Amino acid sequence: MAKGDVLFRQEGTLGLLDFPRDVTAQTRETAYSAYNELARAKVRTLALNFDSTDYMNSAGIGLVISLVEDATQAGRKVFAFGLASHYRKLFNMVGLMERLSLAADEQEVKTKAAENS
Amino acid sequence: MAKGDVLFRQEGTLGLLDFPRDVTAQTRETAYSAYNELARAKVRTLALNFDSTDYMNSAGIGLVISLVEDATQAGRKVFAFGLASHYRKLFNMVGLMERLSLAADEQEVKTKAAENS
Amino acid sequence: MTTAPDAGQNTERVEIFLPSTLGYEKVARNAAQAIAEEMGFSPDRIDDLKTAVAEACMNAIEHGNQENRTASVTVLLTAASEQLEISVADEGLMPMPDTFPTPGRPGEDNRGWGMFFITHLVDQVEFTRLPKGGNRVRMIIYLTPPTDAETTSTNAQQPQ
Amino acid sequence: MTTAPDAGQNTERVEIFLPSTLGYEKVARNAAQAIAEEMGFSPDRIDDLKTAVAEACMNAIEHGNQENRTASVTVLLTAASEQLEISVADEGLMPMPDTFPTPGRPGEDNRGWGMFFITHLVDQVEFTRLPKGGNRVRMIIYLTPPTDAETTSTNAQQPQ
Ligand SMILES: Nc1ncnc2c1ncn2[C@@H]1O[C@H](COP(=O)(O)OP(=O)(O)O)[C@@H](O)[C@H]1O
Ligand SMILES: Nc1ncnc2c1ncn2[C@@H]1O[C@H](COP(=O)(O)OP(=O)(O)O)[C@@H](O)[C@H]1O
Repeated sequence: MAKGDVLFRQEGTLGLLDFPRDVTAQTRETAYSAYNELARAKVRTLALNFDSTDYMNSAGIGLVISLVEDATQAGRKVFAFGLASHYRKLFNMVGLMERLSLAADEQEVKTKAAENS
Repeated sequence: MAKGDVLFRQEGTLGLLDFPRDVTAQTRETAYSAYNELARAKVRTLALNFDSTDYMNSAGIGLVISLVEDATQAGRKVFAFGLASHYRKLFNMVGLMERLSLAADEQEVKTKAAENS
Repeated sequence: MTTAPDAGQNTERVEIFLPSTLGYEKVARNAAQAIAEEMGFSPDRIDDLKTAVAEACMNAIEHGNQENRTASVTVLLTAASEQLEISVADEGLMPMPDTFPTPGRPGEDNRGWGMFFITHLVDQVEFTRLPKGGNRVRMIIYLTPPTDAETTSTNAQQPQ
Repeated sequence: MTTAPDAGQNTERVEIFLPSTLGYEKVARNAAQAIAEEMGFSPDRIDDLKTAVAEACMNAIEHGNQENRTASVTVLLTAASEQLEISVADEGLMPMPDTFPTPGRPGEDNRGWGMFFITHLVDQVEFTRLPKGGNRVRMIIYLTPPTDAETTSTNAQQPQ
């Protein structure tokens, strides 16, 4: 029972990952293929869009940690936006908040990415 | 297990009933006492505010029918606003849509009530 | 009470026992929502289903089980590839009538719309008085809904 | 399996049997939400509970029952005036370990945060290997939550 794919968009040196409604172990495959496309395109900023997400389990959060680790090691700056307050709390509990910056929305990410490009 | 009371507000000849999150048989008592206050104050327009409502069962809908019938018989014009699309559908199924007018929001009700005063 | 999976190869079954206390119909309503969302039903149809399930459970609690603390309501949710079936059974302390009254009882706060909603909001519905006692309402919604004509003319059945 | 109401005078009990298929943890999560809302828990605490319940059910499905179609997950929700207890039991095809590994397994998509969430998001939690086989996670949340100090230091218990 999977629920949607991760999609990617590129705008200059900014890469966006649009997460689906459910972020679980089943999200792994499309998350990595979308991320790999952005990595190949050598984006300098990675933005994780959780606007559509309303269910994230521990496997989904583990997946986000893996993506953020990879992006950080490759020298990318990572943003997240659209996170419901419960998931901000969980991200904080697992230490993700120290490895990414929250943005209010896509517009703010674009402004900040421009500073990083 | 009840969930909140019906509150009333009066603005000139407009009376508003603010419905709670759950509208069920348990809503009866506060709905009638709020309605009776407005009736005593001789309001000419009655507005049912469902902004906070996310659960309405058949008993709650029966209660709304009763209030609307009473108001109509007393010559009051009845509006409703804040209804989720599912409940607009149910109101339509039970014939309520022919006995009340939908308004977009409280502001629209006030404008229309002014025309009716 | 057995919990073996349904005989059908592609069906999954959830079994829920609710206390006969008003309010607990929401547990079944939320459970049905979770499964219907996983199956990919549209938000509108899920809202319809939630109302039908809540009304069937309320009736089981209030009428069939007379809100008796020792009676429970059994809800079976069976998901197949193309349909979701939900059956709600009570212990029949009050048997279901042979025919249901016209919806809306003026003078009694216009109660009596529950059965009307149940029969109009799902694709198929069947009311049964169980041989060993108890009433059961079986409701089915299809991922590909039948046409309107079929829905309104053939769905409602009185208890046999 | 009996469905008699709990011995306690002021408790209500819901019993749910889930198939061992990933995704069905959401049925228990939604059911817990319905009861917690009725009891008046705050939205934040309900979110915490939903995550804990979903993780416990996922573990029962994935680990305890090895996603085996013939095994089921039993979820008991017991509402008292001041607390909601939820127990999740599986059939123990894989027994729970004595100690849980450090959360987060790099190289394995950082899996392994489920137990961490369960122990940190509810007020009390107990892991038990049942004598007749099967693993059980019992979680309690209180309407009036204990202070932070109590919560973080005394809640986690390994299986006995
Ligand atoms: N599960 C049931 N067991 C016994 N009687 C039932 C059951 N469900 C419905 N009924 C009967 O059918 C009538 C109509 O039900 P319904 O349309 O849901 O309205 P209401 O519950 O408001 O009366 C009930 O008043 C009751 O007499
Ligand atoms: N119900 C269970 N039955 C058997 N083993 C379990 C159960 N719950 C947890 N475990 C064990 O504990 C480990 C950690 O669980 P968890 O923190 O939820 O992470 P994950 O499920 O991602 O591995 C699991 O990998 C499993 O070995």
